[in-house]
Amino acid sequence: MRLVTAVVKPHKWDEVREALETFGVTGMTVSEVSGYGRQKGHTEVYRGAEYDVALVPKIRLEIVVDDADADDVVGIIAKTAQTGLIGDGKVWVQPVESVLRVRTGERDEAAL
Amino acid sequence: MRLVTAVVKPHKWDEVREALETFGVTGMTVSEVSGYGRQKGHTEVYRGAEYDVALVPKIRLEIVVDDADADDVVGIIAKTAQTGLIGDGKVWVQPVESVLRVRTGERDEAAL
Amino acid sequence: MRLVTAVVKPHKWDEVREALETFGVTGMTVSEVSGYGRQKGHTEVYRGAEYDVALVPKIRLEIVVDDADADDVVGIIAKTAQTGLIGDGKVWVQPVESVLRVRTGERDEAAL
Amino acid sequence: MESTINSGDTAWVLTSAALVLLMTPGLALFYGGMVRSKSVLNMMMMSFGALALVSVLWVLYGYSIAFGDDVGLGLIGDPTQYLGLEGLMAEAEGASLPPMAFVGFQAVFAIITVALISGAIADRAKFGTWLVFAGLWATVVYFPVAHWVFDFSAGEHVGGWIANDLVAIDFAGGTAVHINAGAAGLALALVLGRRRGFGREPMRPHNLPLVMVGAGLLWFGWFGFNAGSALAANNLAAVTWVNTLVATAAAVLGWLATERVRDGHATSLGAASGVVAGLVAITPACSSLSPIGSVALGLVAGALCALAVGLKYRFGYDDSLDVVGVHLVGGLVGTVGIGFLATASAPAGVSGLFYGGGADQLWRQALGAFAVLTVSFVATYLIGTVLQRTVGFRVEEEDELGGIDLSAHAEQAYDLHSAAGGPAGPALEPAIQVTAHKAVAGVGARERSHQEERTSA
Amino acid sequence: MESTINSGDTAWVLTSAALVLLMTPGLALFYGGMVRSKSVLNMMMMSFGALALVSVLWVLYGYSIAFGDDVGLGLIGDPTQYLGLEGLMAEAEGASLPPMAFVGFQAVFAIITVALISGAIADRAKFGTWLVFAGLWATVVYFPVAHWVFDFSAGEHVGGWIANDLVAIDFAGGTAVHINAGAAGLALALVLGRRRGFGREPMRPHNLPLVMVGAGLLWFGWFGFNAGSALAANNLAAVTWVNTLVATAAAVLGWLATERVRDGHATSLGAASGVVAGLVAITPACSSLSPIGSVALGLVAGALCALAVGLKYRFGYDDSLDVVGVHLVGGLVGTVGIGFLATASAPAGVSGLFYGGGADQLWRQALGAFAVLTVSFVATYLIGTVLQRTVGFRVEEEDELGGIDLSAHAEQAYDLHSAAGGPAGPALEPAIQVTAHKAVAGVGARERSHQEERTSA
Amino acid sequence: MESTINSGDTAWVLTSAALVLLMTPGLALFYGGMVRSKSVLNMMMMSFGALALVSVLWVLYGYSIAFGDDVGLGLIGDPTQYLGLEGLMAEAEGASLPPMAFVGFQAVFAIITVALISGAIADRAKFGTWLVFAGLWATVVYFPVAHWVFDFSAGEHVGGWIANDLVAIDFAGGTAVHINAGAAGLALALVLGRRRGFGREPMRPHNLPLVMVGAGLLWFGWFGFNAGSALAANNLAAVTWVNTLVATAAAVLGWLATERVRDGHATSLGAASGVVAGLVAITPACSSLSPIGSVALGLVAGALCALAVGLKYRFGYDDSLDVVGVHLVGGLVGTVGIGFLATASAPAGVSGLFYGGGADQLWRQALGAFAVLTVSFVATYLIGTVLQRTVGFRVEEEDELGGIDLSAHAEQAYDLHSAAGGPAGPALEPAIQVTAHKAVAGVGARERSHQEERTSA
Ligand SMILES: Nc1ncnc2c1ncn2[C@@H]1O[C@H](COP(=O)(O)OP(=O)(O)O)[C@@H](O)[C@H]1O
Ligand SMILES: Nc1ncnc2c1ncn2[C@@H]1O[C@H](COP(=O)(O)OP(=O)(O)O)[C@@H](O)[C@H]1O
Ligand SMILES: Nc1ncnc2c1ncn2[C@@H]1O[C@H](COP(=O)(O)OP(=O)(O)O)[C@@H](O)[C@H]1O
Repeated sequence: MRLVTAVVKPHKWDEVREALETFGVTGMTVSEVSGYGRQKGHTEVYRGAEYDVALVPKIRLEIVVDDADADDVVGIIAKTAQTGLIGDGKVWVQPVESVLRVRTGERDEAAL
Repeated sequence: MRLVTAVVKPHKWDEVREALETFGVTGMTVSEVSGYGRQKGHTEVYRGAEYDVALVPKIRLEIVVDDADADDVVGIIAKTAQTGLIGDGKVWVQPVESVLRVRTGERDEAAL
Repeated sequence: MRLVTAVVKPHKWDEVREALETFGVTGMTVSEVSGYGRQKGHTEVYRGAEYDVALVPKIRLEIVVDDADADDVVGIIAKTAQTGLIGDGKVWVQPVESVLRVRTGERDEAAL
Repeated sequence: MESTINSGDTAWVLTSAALVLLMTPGLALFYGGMVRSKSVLNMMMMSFGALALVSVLWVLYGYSIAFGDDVGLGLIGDPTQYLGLEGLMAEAEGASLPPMAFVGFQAVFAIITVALISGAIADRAKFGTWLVFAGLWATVVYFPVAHWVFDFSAGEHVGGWIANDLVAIDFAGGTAVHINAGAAGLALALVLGRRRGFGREPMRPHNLPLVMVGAGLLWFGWFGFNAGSALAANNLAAVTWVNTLVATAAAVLGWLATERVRDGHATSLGAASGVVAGLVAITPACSSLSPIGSVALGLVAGALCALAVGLKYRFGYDDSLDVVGVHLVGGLVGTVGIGFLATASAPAGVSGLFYGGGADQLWRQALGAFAVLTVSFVATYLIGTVLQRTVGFRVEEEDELGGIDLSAHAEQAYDLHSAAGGPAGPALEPAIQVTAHKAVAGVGARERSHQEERTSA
Repeated sequence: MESTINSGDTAWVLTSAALVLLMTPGLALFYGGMVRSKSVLNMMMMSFGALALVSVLWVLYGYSIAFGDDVGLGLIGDPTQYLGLEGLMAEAEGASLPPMAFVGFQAVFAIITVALISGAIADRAKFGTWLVFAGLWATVVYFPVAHWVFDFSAGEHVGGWIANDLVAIDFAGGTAVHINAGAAGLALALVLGRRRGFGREPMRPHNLPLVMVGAGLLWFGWFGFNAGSALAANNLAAVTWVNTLVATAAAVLGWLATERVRDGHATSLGAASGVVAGLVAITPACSSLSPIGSVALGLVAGALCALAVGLKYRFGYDDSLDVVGVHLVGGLVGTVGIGFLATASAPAGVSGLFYGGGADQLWRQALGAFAVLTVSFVATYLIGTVLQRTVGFRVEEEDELGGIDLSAHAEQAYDLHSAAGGPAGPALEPAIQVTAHKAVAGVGARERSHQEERTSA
Repeated sequence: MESTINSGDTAWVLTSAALVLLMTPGLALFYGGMVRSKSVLNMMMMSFGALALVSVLWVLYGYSIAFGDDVGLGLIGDPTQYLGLEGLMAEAEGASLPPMAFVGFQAVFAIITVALISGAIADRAKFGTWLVFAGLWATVVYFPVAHWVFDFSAGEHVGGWIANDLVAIDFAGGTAVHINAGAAGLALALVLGRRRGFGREPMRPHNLPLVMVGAGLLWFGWFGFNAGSALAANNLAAVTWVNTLVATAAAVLGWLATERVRDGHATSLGAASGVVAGLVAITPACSSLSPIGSVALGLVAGALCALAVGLKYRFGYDDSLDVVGVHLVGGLVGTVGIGFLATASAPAGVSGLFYGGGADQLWRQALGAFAVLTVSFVATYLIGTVLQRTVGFRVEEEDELGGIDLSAHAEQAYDLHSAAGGPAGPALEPAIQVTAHKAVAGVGARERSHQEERTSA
């Protein structure tokens, strides 16, 4: 199995989720993160002092998938999360040795 | 070494932590995440419009462990986090190449 | 490529970021997490009842890097995040199979 | 000249004026809690901006337009009569109230009426244009309409047509304030169009306790609004006080019951909205109803407004915070309701249809309501359209999506994390860096809060 | 009939009534901030619900039971005497206050007394049953007890036994309001049982600034509560005003000092609680103590209440927000404290034990306190038990764990993330979808907010 | 003796006193929202602590020092004259106000002046030392200065030098309250030094809606502060009421315009700050200006204060929440501005430089302002330094970094997560465990909230 981790723009998350659902991904774990990269944050002004906020909000998805599906999942995310503007995010894939569904104790492919 | 990542129900986290502590796990990193899966969220009503909230709150644990302990740790989580109801969560295991304790510079097994 | 995950003290994050930037790391993903370990939390008092708060706030960095840079990145974090006090945090390294930049579709090294 | 000032009446009117002033910050909270966390500051700033601007206009010419001698047909007061209010600093011969007490009391009515409108255009109005609109609208719509409704003829002084010619009952502003603001809100919502995601994304209130604080302060301040409109601490004030309490209470019950039946749950947003709906409805009517009549009016207003807030989804106008559903509908229920529920035993001494008074009062009420509604809607639509076509009223799409607080005010409402915060709240705070202190240097205006650079590498 | 209304007194009573009305939203914040974020809305709704319901009952028959002519033994007023309050819209012959000013002022006392009880049963009461309880309790307990304590005989009118026969001093409601609500809170906490996790999980206040706002508004409103109870803007009102200030200040010091010694830290929750403890204690006593006596009473009340809030852990009843520790204990300290600290130089003109007055006043105070405590506890326990056994009072375990805001009101208090929020607050907002707009269609009641499906696949 | 109490005046003064009392919790919110989330409770506690302590001192000897017969040179009243205030519980012969109404009204002025100072030393003052400072400062600085400015000679009674000898106009406390607190804030900021990270980290307000609530409550309360200072419900009170409204409104416009030009954005923090700047400036001047003069004063005050808040970065003192920039500068603008803008047609009947009155009033104003500024700065610097050198005033570095809420009060402001919270807010709550219930056992003081153990394994 593979773990696909994707960091995307917040307003794209819903589209990504829908596309993955259509493809057949039944679950994922989502968190709110801050991205640091080429895309700069914004400037805030307080009483004449200016602050550069370096971080931009992102959504991070973790999806454990069958080895066979990994490429498709990456492809789907790449397509739906793209706006063409800086800061669209990254997707990376890592090996997973085993997975377990807590409710049933099922393992690996059966656990997805 | 292995990285065990577990996504569990929030009210189970305390029990899981205690069981892991008893087993001898001395540290872990915990975060609040949102789960998307078979378990559905809830419905909120505002001024006559109904909203389906698709996500459910979960706790995510990251525990770096010795290779030898990985199975036991997964087993403990599987047992203590189980309620038998949909949404109990997932546990997955991944390889880790090296670990470092920042305070001392100790490496790998010594760093846990 | 490698994924370097570091859990550090919140007030060290800025220093770590600067050092990594100087070294040439152009991006990372940051999140707020809670650490459980040797470092204990604090005690709060309410109306004569005392509560032990077991968790301490930490910052978690995820940085995908070239294989060649992994050791240097770990070293830089180890140096800048260190205070010598309990709770300085952990850094671990894992293999990554592929990376993708969503904006351009670039892959692997080119995507960093 | 010996002073004829009644200290008790003066104390009550000054207290009431302070209470009504508090309603505008209260409204800012009520509205602010209802929007998403990315636009709460802008929402509050629309209220505070109106407060600041309208106060100054009131001094300059606003009071004169509203309460100056009529310059013809009961439509408008002489705008130059009290310019700057210099002449009102001394007591008036034989008056029991200092002139400035009345000036202050009426000022806060003008302020909140303008602020009310902002709820219809949450998240998407340019702040500068809003201020321009606020000034124009106060001048062209509110000041004249206040003249119609609140300026009673007395002695040599000739007032407005609704108060004196039509003789519709509007004790504290069901027409001049609520129908007026509600109709303007509808017009402006149409001019500015729907928010991105309207009807698709939920746009839930980001802070319901804030909404509840706001509702509580509004209720508190409204006692000044209604009972203060007696302009004396007398029996009339006491009756209107009690009616204001019980109609509002009944409206909360009415709204919650409607929700319970329709949706299965009574919500806190519903309770807060019911408070406002009840207060709106009883505003014109508090002098002419009995307590039981007030309960009836409140129940009806609560239920009808609870139903009315859903209309925007059916008709597709984005009246974001339900200015139409609550203020226009509630104002109509109250103003027209007098025609049915007024009882001669109440201080106003008029009988409505249900109390054997026939339809006489009813048509006066309906006509007054209709006149204000129409004029306000048309004038607002025109003003709004002109502003939209010239300086622009609606913000850029990216600013709306990224959050108007950031784009318009370079601020964010909350930063709830601290470098060594709680168990669950660590922080990224140090990631923000102070790059320059321009405070004293003052390098002039800049527009740098771009969320995204437009280059694709 | 010429009007004998005193405008100054009327202004003060109407102002005071508005201040007391504000206390209920203030209490909603005070309580709401103290619970966990998953039940803040329900906590606030218990206050707003009581506000709405009791207001309406007051108009219908509540005022009559409390202030109607006694129907026997000083226990209860004639419930039909002022039905609907129609007859009180006109001035009374020779009276200096409009009847409705008194009606309104007393209405808000009834409201807040009921709302106070809710603190004892945070997080776990069915909202519908709470409303039924609020109505029953007001009718069966509060209205009669208000008759006992607040209804003074005058001319033909015969009032209640504590005010007229026992002649215990309770200026603004130490017995009728605080001991009454405190004893009821204890009874209800016993009936509903402990929250899941009580004494094991911390259940910390989720928003202490909100608690402080609430405490501030309560203090502000309490000047109406106490000084307004003079029912005139006179010397008595001024003395009670100052005593209300200084006793409260001293109670804050007493509470903080106790915490500092016992726990090592003076907390903000302690300061807010000290405010309320001091206000409760001075409520019955503000007319009979000197400022120095008020300081002494405040210090004792602050310290004793700070100790008393720990009792629930020792005895195992879950008085969630310390209605017993603050209102019952504080009410007893104030009511009985009069017997010790009353000084003849204060407006009430009575000497307590420490001022050479012997034990005469002391036993009257103790008896009055005891009577109200006992009756309230027993009656509340009965009402609560009957409701629990019939319609059910406590929510389901899963609803309690999942959060009563969601299960009872289908809402969550906060949504502090925005689609393009701050550096630390991005968002999952779009994950929520609007599936249907039932507003107008109105498909009837439904219960769909299940957190978990009960099927194990 | 027949009562000569004027009920209307009494009602207004008691109402005003309650309004001013509310300003201190309002200030707590205003300040509390501006600090980071790790020190909001401490910030609020400084206000509540001052409220509690100064109230008690006022009863003991504070009122006597301020309003006792002068013991020489107009510098200080007899501290023993009204010890405990026992003698003021009865009406005074021929007086239209109850003595206690004045006592209470002046008490809340003392309280807020002390509380204002705390904004200069946010995030870093030991709470115990703050309380000691508050007591000393009130005694040594405020009570005497109040005597100078507010104690008018009458009959046998001899008052303070600024009011009676210099005859500077300070209607409601531009010198005694704002310049006084502002100069003290500057001194204390210098004594305590800069916060870690000052000028490098942003230290943004953590909760701007809270700041706005605070600003709203301050504005509301300030009507009591200014118009209540007429000590009667008369024409003077009404004029000051209107001036208080419009100067503040103009200051908001002035501040926002300055920001817009300088930074490109008008911020909500600017609006809230503009409210306070305007209120501060109009405080001394509200009786001597026309409404148009008030607008002018407000515009100037708003713009100047907006510029002044940047000075701390230039000169390097950490006046954390801009007590200097807003209260000292605003107080100077108002106090000295009278010398220019006073118009004889206003109630005070004095003409300033611009109204043909020459420089006579101007130098009196300047001298009064200068005297208070100097005395306050020097005395505060001394008191602060002594405290810092003896008991210590500044907290340990680690406590400051870790958050003073936790180290000083063992509390955190927010816990916004709930075990089954929202889509984005799950929870780590159960990770917190109740280890012991020391409430009743009471094992004495302990200091266990170490954030980090000092051993490196
Ligand atoms: N090396 C990296 N490791 C982990 N996350 C990264 C890395 N580089 C970028 N990211 C994440 O990807 C997001 C987008 O990157 P950015 O450089 O801003 O734009 P783009 O990917 O379009 O060039 C960042 O905000 C960050 O969250
Ligand atoms: N493929 C996946 N990858 C990562 N996390 C997953 C995946 N599937 C489910 N999860 C996580 O596990 C949680 C429980 O899954 P769910 O399908 O609701 O119940 P169950 O595991 O009992 O069948 C989800 O809320 C989500 O956080
Ligand atoms: N086995 C582990 N797996 C994952 N994270 C860990 C592990 N042990 C510790 N951590 C993280 O590292 C942080 C510091 O660990 P701690 O034991 O407190 O101090 P130190 O590393 O200095 O010995 C913890 O707060 C936790 O976030």
